Amino acid sequence: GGGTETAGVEVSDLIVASTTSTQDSGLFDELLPAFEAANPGYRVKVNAVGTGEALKLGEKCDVDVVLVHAPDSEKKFVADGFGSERREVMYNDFVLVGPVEDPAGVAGGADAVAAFTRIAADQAPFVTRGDDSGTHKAELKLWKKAGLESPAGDWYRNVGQGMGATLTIANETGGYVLADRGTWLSMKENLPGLMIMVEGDAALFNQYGVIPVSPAKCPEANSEGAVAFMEWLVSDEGQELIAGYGVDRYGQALFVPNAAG
Amino acid sequence: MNAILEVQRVKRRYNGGMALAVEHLAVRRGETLCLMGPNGAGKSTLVRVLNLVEEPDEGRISFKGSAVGARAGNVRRSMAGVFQRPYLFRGSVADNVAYGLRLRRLDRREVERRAAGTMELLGLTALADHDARRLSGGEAQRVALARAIAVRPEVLFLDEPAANLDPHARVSFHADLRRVASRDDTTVIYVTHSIEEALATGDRIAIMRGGAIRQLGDAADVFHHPADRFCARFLGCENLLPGRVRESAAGAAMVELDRGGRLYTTAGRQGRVLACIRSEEVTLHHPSLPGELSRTANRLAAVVRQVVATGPLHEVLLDCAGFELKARVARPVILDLGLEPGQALEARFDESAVHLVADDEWQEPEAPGRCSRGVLLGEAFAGGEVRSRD
Amino acid sequence: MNAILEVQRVKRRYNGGMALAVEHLAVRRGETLCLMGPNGAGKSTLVRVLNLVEEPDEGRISFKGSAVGARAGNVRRSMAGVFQRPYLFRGSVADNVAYGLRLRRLDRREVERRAAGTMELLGLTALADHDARRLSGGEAQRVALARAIAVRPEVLFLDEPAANLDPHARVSFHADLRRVASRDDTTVIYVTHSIEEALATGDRIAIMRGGAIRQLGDAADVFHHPADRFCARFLGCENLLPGRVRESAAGAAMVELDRGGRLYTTAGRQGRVLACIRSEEVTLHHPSLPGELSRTANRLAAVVRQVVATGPLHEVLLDCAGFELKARVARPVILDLGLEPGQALEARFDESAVHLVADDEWQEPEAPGRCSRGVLLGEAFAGGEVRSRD
Amino acid sequence: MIGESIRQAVELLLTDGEVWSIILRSLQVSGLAVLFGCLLGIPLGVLVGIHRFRARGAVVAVINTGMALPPVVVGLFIFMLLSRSGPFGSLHLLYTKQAMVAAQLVLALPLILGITVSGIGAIPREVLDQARSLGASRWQTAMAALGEARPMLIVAVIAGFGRIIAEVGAVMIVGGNFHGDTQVMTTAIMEEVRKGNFSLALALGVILLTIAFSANGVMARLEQRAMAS
Amino acid sequence: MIGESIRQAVELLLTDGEVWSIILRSLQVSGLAVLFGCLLGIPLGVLVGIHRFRARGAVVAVINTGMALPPVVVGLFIFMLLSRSGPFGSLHLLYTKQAMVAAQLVLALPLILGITVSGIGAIPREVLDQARSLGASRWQTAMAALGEARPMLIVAVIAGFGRIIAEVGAVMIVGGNFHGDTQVMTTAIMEEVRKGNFSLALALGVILLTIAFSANGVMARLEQRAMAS
Ligand SMILES: Nc1ncnc2c1ncn2[C@@H]1O[C@H](COP(=O)(O)OP(=O)(O)OP(=O)(O)O)[C@@H](O)[C@H]1O
Ligand SMILES: Nc1ncnc2c1ncn2[C@@H]1O[C@H](COP(=O)(O)OP(=O)(O)OP(=O)(O)O)[C@@H](O)[C@H]1O
Ligand SMILES: [Mg+2]
Ligand SMILES: [Mg+2]
Repeated sequence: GGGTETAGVEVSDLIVASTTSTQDSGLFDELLPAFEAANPGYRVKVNAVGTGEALKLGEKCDVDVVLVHAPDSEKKFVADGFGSERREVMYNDFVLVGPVEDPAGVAGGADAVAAFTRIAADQAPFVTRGDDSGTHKAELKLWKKAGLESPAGDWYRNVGQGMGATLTIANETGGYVLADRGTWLSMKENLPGLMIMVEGDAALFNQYGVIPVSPAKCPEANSEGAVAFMEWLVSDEGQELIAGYGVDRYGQALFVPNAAG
Repeated sequence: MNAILEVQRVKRRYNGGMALAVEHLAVRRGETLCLMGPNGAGKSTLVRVLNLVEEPDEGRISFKGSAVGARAGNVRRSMAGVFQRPYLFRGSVADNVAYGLRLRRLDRREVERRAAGTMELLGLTALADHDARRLSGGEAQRVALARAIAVRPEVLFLDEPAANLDPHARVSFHADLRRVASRDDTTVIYVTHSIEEALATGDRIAIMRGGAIRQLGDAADVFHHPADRFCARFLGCENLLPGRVRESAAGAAMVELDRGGRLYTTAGRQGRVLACIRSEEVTLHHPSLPGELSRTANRLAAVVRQVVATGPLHEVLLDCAGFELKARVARPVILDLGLEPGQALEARFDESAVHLVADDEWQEPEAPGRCSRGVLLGEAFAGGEVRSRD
Repeated sequence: MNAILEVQRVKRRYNGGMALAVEHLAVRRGETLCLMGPNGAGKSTLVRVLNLVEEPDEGRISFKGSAVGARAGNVRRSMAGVFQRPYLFRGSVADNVAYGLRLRRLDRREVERRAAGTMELLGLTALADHDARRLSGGEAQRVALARAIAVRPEVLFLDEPAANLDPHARVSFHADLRRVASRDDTTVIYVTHSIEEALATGDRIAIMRGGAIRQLGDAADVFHHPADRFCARFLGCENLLPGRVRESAAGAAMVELDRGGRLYTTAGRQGRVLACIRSEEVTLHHPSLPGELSRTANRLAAVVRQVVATGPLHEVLLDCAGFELKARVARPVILDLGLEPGQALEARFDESAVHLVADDEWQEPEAPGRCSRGVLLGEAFAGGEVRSRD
Repeated sequence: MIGESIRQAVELLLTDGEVWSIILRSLQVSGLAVLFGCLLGIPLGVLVGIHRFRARGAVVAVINTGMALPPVVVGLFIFMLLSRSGPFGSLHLLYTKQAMVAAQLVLALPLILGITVSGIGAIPREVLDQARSLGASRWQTAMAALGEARPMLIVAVIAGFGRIIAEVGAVMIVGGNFHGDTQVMTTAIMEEVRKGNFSLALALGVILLTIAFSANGVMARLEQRAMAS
Repeated sequence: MIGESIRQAVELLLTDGEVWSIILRSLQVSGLAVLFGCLLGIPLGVLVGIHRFRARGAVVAVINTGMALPPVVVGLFIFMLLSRSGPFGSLHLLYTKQAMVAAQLVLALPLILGITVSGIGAIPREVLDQARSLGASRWQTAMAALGEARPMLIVAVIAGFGRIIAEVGAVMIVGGNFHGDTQVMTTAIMEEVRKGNFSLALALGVILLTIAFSANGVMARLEQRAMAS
């Protein structure tokens, strides 16, 4: 990106493509000022888009670094040469949310696959994001484990939208939905018809990764900044900030840093 | 009372100017009433008010004896108007002519029959399929006329309907109008600037000025007996001679002109007057032999000052020792007398040709507001008259 | 050649109809050329073509000797036009009058000065600030005139400019036009339906029909010597008597009328003719005593059939044993003769009052295409003439 | 890029039946919305255009402001009305085509109204007087005005239609983009963009424009026929 | 619901400085776009409106179709042009206000053009002839037409402005909604909707409409002054 001179320091823009869930959870509002304070040479701009779109923007060299949660796609992104390297940053978990009436009777369980099986068997309404996002991909994996290659039918509603919109639709239509905990927590207030059905299953693990775009593919990209951003995220400072985020607002951390692991 | 339309104390102001201020006007059923007057006199405004297209600021309008209020919509069905600048709707000539009929929800056949008949009448048949917006001026005017006439209204408003018609079309339109109007007993309000047209079509003539009606009466009467200086001048009376009535008997009087000379007239009036003599009433003769017999009381010795050919008639300017007199004579007279400037001759006119109006020269009431423009305009043309007095 | 504007073989078709087909027309520098003709004759179309507002389909237009092509834009600067239905732009009267001046990028002061002067001339000063879209018909027409005159064009186009003016405004406009045109040596193309107007303003008159120019000549000459039956009828010649020239000497001839009777004329022509006598050329007299002296060669014994008052003049229909004759006489004549239907008298007219045109009655060429309407219309009015022949 | 999109668009149309049903749904929803928009907007617009009443300036200002209604806000507003917890929740209209039509109607209306109002305002006042003078009732006078302002009305309808056939914010929120049920062209495009399938999104855009082009063509044809008759 | 939003809107305006800078940015971007839209669209519209050329029908059809351009597609298209890997990538215009202006220009243009064309088409042909007959050059004739079609031009501008001040699809893609940099009212609303802060989103919507209302008011005032002079 272009640079500007401020107080003697060359400041350059660093564009991050992230998923809407990361941005909308408010995490960046906490992280970015700290990063910019530590690295006065960069000014970070966040483009919050769909996961697929974020990776596409990376492919086209229109962003410098991507922060998404779709490990398989991320690995392919690096393998195809679009990203220089992938570092794991943090995870949170998915929760299976459903209508308080719980028509499929899956509330309180700890086995996500079992719950999915029940829902499919009962043909209880299920709302899927269907947008190739990390959440969508995780959901598809769960269906696969539950024995459905590609779920279909009236009960399985593909809405092709973001997490927030999908949760809203589930709330309105009384459907089950797989959501990331961050979005769920931030929107819970507005979703009186929904409650958590299943949580804590290892299968609901949601890993976030950071990938600077490949300087070879994208010579114009702010690779230095991208690497600095990645390094800072996995640094102790970054990891600590992530660990603390959301405690004061939701009573629990939204993300668990796991760069070391 | 036989009035089909009546207005009382009707006023219409525009931006403070008074465009219309008619104390009272009763339009008689079946008559043709011609409105005349200078530009801006309020003729079109009066027509629009009568046509219920424009609401007056004040005053009362009644149709067949009952006030037109909320019923305006119904009453309007009995009317049709041709505006001064008619607006033809998008579509063909036939569409336009049929418009009013369609409004009245006549059945399709009847609409077609009547539209075709009216187009025939006005020589529009060949133009039926033409785009109404792409006609010549006269053609457009005829379409507007046909559109209004087609509905056979009880009251027909025509605002300078013949202004763009060629002379033949105009004559034939007048004939058609008379025929149609008498057939359907149509009341017609006809605005025109042409006294010939007014006399050819009108039963009565109203002369307007500054929004008010200055004179109203039977057509011929208004023409021959204008009510005042303004009407006389407006109706094309070119000789206006100020004087004072000296002797006056029943139906006869002698006027002593301010500039010398005396006139005899059958008109009865007292005091200061303006003697009005239409220029075509003046005949020219070789100076009469003393004692020669003639029924004509008024004989003035005159010298020809100027002869101007103005088409069918020639305008002869005469010097009558003290004042100027204008005569309009046909070419044969010119030929016969061998008329040329400087020639001495005798100008004669009948006693009945001298009409007297009060000489309002010095107390002419200033018309209020906008009307002053009417005055201004009138004055602008006074040039001709001033000439005739110096 | 002194032509400022010249058209050659100009044609304009609309939807297949021929609106204009002028073989040749040269407008002389400084002249006032009046265009006359029935509705739809192509007058406005010719004006628009000359004004470079409308492209002809064919033909050549030259301005001051050189063809107008891509230069139309420049040439247009030398022109200004008042359309038959003038369009006033949004804004005040003053804005409109100043429009053409602003186009020419005159400086602000000059624009104001000239606009004010022109408004003064046309009696518009009091209206200067009025909304141009809310004027009376005559006021609007005056604004359009002022707008065109203000630019002092070399060529001024006026398409029925006085149609909505009151009689006084019209007379004063004619005077102003003559003054302005001679001051600036302006060439004026003036369309009108009124022969009086044409004679009052025009140096030459062109009579159009079916898109073509039927007659072109000096104003008085066209008036007195129409080229053919159509022009004669169009110019208001009411007595058209078919006959055959019997004796013919230099500048004099005797015509034997088909319906009986003979006429003497100073016009020279052979064979079948139509004798044209304007109704105002006919004078009425008591039957002449045998042997009475008179310079008049044509004296016809006649019986009054009808007398109609048509304003200044009265129309007298006469029965001349075989044919009808119409005379227009002033009221004094009526009074003098005590005219009434059935009365026998003598109708006289001078030899010079009889104009002869070829009798094209039976070989009248059918005008092509759209022009047929002109014929239709003409025929529609022939009623009056037919009457005079039965 | 465009060429590729066109190729892909043709391919989609030839091979993907789902695309056709999405197209039909788009036309159905936006067509209905614009139809209602005309039924409401044109008479109202003629009324406001013809009459000179006191609050006219304010009404016109409100209409004009309506042209700036963000689709998302309209969607949200309708959503809140139709939501289970909203005042009309019991009607179960959320995520139905009816709701989408309603939202698009709100978006199309100001445009149709606004253009109609000034179209009517632009015709000469003589039209009204001339119609009245020939005996036209109020309604017939309005019809005369309408007839004269026809070309402007066509643009009003086309602009209204254009706005809603192209909008995504409102239908996404109130329709939910349910595949096979409430998904329309624009929500499908949006979805593909989110997925990063840019060229597919462009291909769908090309198809949408083709629809709009044809719809406008049909409208122009109808108008011409109406003019001719 | 509306009352609450208005209350919240007022509160935002009073307490949140960021809202003001977002408002300014919206006005700046959409104002510039509509300005360029007018500079381009009005002369072009007058040209197409005045002249009767062979391809006119096709041109008008294309313009009308342009009214149905989905903002997302326009955004995507501009994105692909300005993308680092696109033809104009070297200009580094992606995610700048310039790019947003460009995208909105594309969206506003057909509306401004289309309404201008039919506005000009609706004035009587006599206007042109009358101007020419008085000696107007081509340019002056066009200006005369423009003057007579003024009320329609105002609607053209208002409709164009309304469309883009309210649109989110294009600016979201080409601007990126960078906080403090390319975020405008509509992208801010979108973000709040995504977060489920519906009432905050509505409050921002109320503010947006208030801006539009004021902007239209200013335009109407300017127009009146122009008319009076
Ligand atoms: N709508 C209007 N707004 C403002 N003034 C108007 C309006 N209509 C007419 N006037 C004014 O009212 C006066 C009377 O107009 P009107 O049209 O009745 O005159 P008129 O007698 O028909 O004149 P003309 O012979 O020129 O047609 C004129 O001075 C005119 O300028
Ligand atoms: N734009 C047009 N489209 C189609 N026909 C036209 C157009 N303009 C004129 N015409 C036709 O061409 C013929 C000549 O029209 P023009 O206006 O020149 O007649 P005019 O002599 O001025 O008649 P008027 O005395 O009625 O004004 C008419 O029959 C008219 O219908
Ligand atoms: Mg009038
Ligand atoms: Mg004409």
